[in-house]
Amino acid sequence: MQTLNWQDAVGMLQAIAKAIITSKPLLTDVDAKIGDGDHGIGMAKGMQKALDKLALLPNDSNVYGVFAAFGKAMLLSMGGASGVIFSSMFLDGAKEQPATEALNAPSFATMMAKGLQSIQARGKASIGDKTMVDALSPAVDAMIAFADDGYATMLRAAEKAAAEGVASTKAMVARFGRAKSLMERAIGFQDAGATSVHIMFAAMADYAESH
Amino acid sequence: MQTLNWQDAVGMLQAIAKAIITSKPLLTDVDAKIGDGDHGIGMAKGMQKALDKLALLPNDSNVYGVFAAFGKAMLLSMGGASGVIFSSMFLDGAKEQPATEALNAPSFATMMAKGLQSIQARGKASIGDKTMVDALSPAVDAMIAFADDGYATMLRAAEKAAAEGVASTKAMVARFGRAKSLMERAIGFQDAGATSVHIMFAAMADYAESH
Amino acid sequence: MYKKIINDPDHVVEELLEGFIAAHARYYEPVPGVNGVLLRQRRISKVTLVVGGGSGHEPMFAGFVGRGLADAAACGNVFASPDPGTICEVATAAHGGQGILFLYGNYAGDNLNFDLAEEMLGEEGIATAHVRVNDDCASAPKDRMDDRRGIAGDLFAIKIAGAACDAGLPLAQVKAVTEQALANLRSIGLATAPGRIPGAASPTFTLDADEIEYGLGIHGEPGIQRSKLASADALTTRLYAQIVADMPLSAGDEVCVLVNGLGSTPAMELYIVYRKLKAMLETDGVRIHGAEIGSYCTSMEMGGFSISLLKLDAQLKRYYDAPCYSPYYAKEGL
Amino acid sequence: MYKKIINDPDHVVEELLEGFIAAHARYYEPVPGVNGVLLRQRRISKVTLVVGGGSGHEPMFAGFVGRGLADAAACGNVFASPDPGTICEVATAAHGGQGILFLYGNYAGDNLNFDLAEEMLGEEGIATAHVRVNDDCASAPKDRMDDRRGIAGDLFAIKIAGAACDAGLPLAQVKAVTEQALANLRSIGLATAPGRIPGAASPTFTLDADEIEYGLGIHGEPGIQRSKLASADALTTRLYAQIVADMPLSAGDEVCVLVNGLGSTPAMELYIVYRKLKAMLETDGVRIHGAEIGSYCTSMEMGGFSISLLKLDAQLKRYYDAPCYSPYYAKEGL
Ligand SMILES: Nc1ncnc2c1ncn2[C@@H]1O[C@H](COP(=O)(O)OP(=O)(O)O)[C@@H](O)[C@H]1O
Ligand SMILES: Nc1ncnc2c1ncn2[C@@H]1O[C@H](COP(=O)(O)OP(=O)(O)O)[C@@H](O)[C@H]1O
Ligand SMILES: [Mg+2]
Ligand SMILES: [Mg+2]
Ligand SMILES: [Mg+2]
Ligand SMILES: [Mg+2]
Repeated sequence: MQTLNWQDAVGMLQAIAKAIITSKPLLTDVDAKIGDGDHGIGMAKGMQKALDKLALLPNDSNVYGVFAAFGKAMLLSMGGASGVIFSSMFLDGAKEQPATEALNAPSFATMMAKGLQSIQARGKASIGDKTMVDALSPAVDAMIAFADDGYATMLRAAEKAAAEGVASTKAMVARFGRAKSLMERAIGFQDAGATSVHIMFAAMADYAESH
Repeated sequence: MQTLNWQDAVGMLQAIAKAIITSKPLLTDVDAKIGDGDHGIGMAKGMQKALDKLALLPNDSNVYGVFAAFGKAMLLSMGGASGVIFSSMFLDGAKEQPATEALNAPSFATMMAKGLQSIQARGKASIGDKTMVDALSPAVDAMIAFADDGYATMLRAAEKAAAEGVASTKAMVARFGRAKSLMERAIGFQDAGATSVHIMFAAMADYAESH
Repeated sequence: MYKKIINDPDHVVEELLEGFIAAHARYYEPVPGVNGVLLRQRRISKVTLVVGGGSGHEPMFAGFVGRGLADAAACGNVFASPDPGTICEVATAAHGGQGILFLYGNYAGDNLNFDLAEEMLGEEGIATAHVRVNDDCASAPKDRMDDRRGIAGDLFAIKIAGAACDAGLPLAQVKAVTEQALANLRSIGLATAPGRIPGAASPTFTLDADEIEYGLGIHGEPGIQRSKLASADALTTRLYAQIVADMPLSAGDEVCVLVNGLGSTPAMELYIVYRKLKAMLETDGVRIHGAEIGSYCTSMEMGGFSISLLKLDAQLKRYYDAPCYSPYYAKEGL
Repeated sequence: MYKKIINDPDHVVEELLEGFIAAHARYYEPVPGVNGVLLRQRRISKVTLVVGGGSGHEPMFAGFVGRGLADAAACGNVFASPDPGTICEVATAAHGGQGILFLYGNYAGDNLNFDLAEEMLGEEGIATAHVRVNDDCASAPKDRMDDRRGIAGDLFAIKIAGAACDAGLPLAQVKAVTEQALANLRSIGLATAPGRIPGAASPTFTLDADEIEYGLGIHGEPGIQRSKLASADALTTRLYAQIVADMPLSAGDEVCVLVNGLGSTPAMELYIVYRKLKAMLETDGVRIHGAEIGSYCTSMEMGGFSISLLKLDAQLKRYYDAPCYSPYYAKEGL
């Protein structure tokens, strides 16, 4: 996969959605440890709505439109912190972009970097705060670093970076979300949102490698 | 023990009260099977109040007064079906009786028979209805039959009759109390109130045999 | 021993009432020496309504002492009728001179104790009468109405009786109106989890992970069938069918509805039940005049719910619509 | 899967609201297409109060839409903030033209979604403001007030804000009064048993037979300490001490008190807690002006309770005393 066209975008986002829906129990368990145990439910619901949206989306060839629609469907169906945060990941980097029929890897990386920026602007979380930013930020860095090597390489690198990010959250005290009231008691547990980010990048990397 | 004086009456009623208090968990379990599981709690509470009453009772030598005071303390502290029913057992046969310093076995049997009568007048239960009457009625019959053989023999006979009465309730469908809505599902379980009656007679028989 | 936020299991009722009367001191006063709750601003030129029964069903009974509701409540130990002394003290303190109607659930214990209290009050020349709530149509067949237990429908019985007292009816008529309410009232419930009596070592019954007790009583008395859990809609359909088999409803009838939680069941689930019940009533052409959804008559953390239907006639509707106020049941005038 | 009386875990909120609005149709109307509750007879010449948050805390939030209370509630999924689209729809439907105050618990999710909604409304020229309830003094130290969660004290915040709106104050002043209420409001709770989210395979946490979670949040967020169960009096003493360490009270102060059940805890236990709390306040010379005892802000069958204290000043007292009516919170005028 050299560039991402409308079909690819739909396929890749479908793969993300299915991976998250399959991981619903895992995400819920992870969130239950130090949060309120609903992360899997909210994410799966948002992904289902986004899948429904994709199924009805008219093919206008604009790749950004697919990401924006996917994010918007999440935003208007999920609620919760993750609704705004995770929808921004797809929506905020894609909205108001000029229509494109084929997205190359560097543009994709730029889109995701904008999403991350917006997430940090809204949520105020930085690296080390035990949130999904701890997975997304290194994943975006990796994408930028490997953008010239094409989708498969770039996304696998991002997936690995996200995995390391997830692992890094275990040692952290939370500064955002429900886990922050736990203070030191949160140490030893990974962040639920970061876990979702990793699952998403794994799905993207798999998709890119097989398409 | 040929006749029962004030001290004996207090001692015997104390023995009854302690036996019931000790059996609280058993009675509660029995009631839980087909009733609401509070029989042990109510009985133990009434017995504690009756014990407290006995501890403060001035010795006016009147034996009937001891039984009436015991029954009254139960009536005013227990509530529940068993409050009225079980207090009647002691109160209704003893109240409005001429003062007596020594109660012989036949008079004791008569007192208990009056109590039974009153219980049946109030509660409308007959033999076979799966209530405490199924233990008390044969016990009273046995007391009357053995009244001339003195307290020990009379009360042991009553205790045995009560035990058989308890056993007989297992085969019955309940017509009173909370178990009646169970219909056939009550079969196989003994009645809680009958169980209490047997415990009381066992305590009385033990007391008579050792005094 | 199950976790309870209490001090001493033998004193839960005294402490509960102390807290209850203090928290709502604007409305209530205690009855010295016994477990009772008395309305402060009770009217005297009307029949006095005294309710009562075992504790552990909070807010039933004390929570329905109020303007347009009961004048006083006599409170027994957990799941045990109050004793006759308590009933007499409470009734005497509340009595406004026009006689007393006792309204309580039809249980052996309550019947015996309230009867004894009525005897004692009669000896003092106080006119009394009683109505025994027997709304639970799962507790005995229709030809044995006198054997049926009272459950959450008590709420409607108190509402109607209280309004009838306030309307100035004499004792015999208040009793007649209340009996008419009961003739038109049916309830049935089911449990998903048992109650926990303070001080008791084990719950009032046990259920497997997928089991419910269908038709059970509010003290954990076993019901008419141990069934499997089903969807809210399926359970509601079954309960509704059982009520209308017992008290037929026709198109054009008007009813009041109560969906009562037994203690630990979230309001969320009660509303999901109501949603289905309403749909079925609408299908049958029955109009819902009023709906109460909440845990009004509980059973010590029991899980589950009951449904009650009160079929209205012109008179019952008028009394149902009368305003009332207690901390647990407030109705604005219409 | 825990026993729930539901149909489909993915549709509990829709079905709950359908039942809720139908049951209280005299007072409420739906907001087409989204999960919201709108007061029917809302006044238009005043600031509009919109509350909201995750579902699963019933009767909070929708149950406090009413006369003298909130004008509308935006309802999220169980334990998840409503999305910005829902908030906008609800707010727009409720808006009376004098601006909107959003009042909700201080959680990351709610903050993000309500902020986005305010952005969207601002683009349409609607004046908005928000106050985030942060009464839980166990959720962060005093120097990090902005990190504290909102729990049951929400009830008092809604009461005061609703009365301030009704008094005709402009938006900025309604906000200021509500902030003053929060400055004077502290809560803390403990759990004896976890909540159960519909569709979740396991409870929100687990506790040993003699354990409690002290200081926990209303979504089952772990508290500040896992402790042993103790007597009601001992637990209440500990919670009270923690509140007054955070918000000192002096002899002569007046407070309103809320003892809130988290779901499955019987009213009996809440009143036993109140009894002790009252005794301690009296010892400290603090006057109790009003007391609410009940399960107002629940957590899906969670066992346990919280205590909230609202320290009154003349203004807060006046707004607290204003009459209000919702099916869950009715106050007669004084
Ligand atoms: N301010 C924030 N910035 C970035 N991510 C956040 C922020 N707050 C929460 N999150 C992420 O959201 C996740 C929790 O999501 P979820 O459980 O769905 O929502 P909620 O916390 O409302 O229950 C956390 O694990 C964290 O990764
Ligand atoms: N009408 C009655 N006549 C005689 N005994 C009765 C009657 N009703 C109930 N009982 C007795 O009372 C017992 C139940 O007592 P208890 O559990 O203390 O009261 P409750 O039924 O009010 O919970 C039954 O086991 C039965 O023996
Ligand atoms: Mg969560
Ligand atoms: Mg019993
Ligand atoms: Mg009982
Ligand atoms: Mg959540």
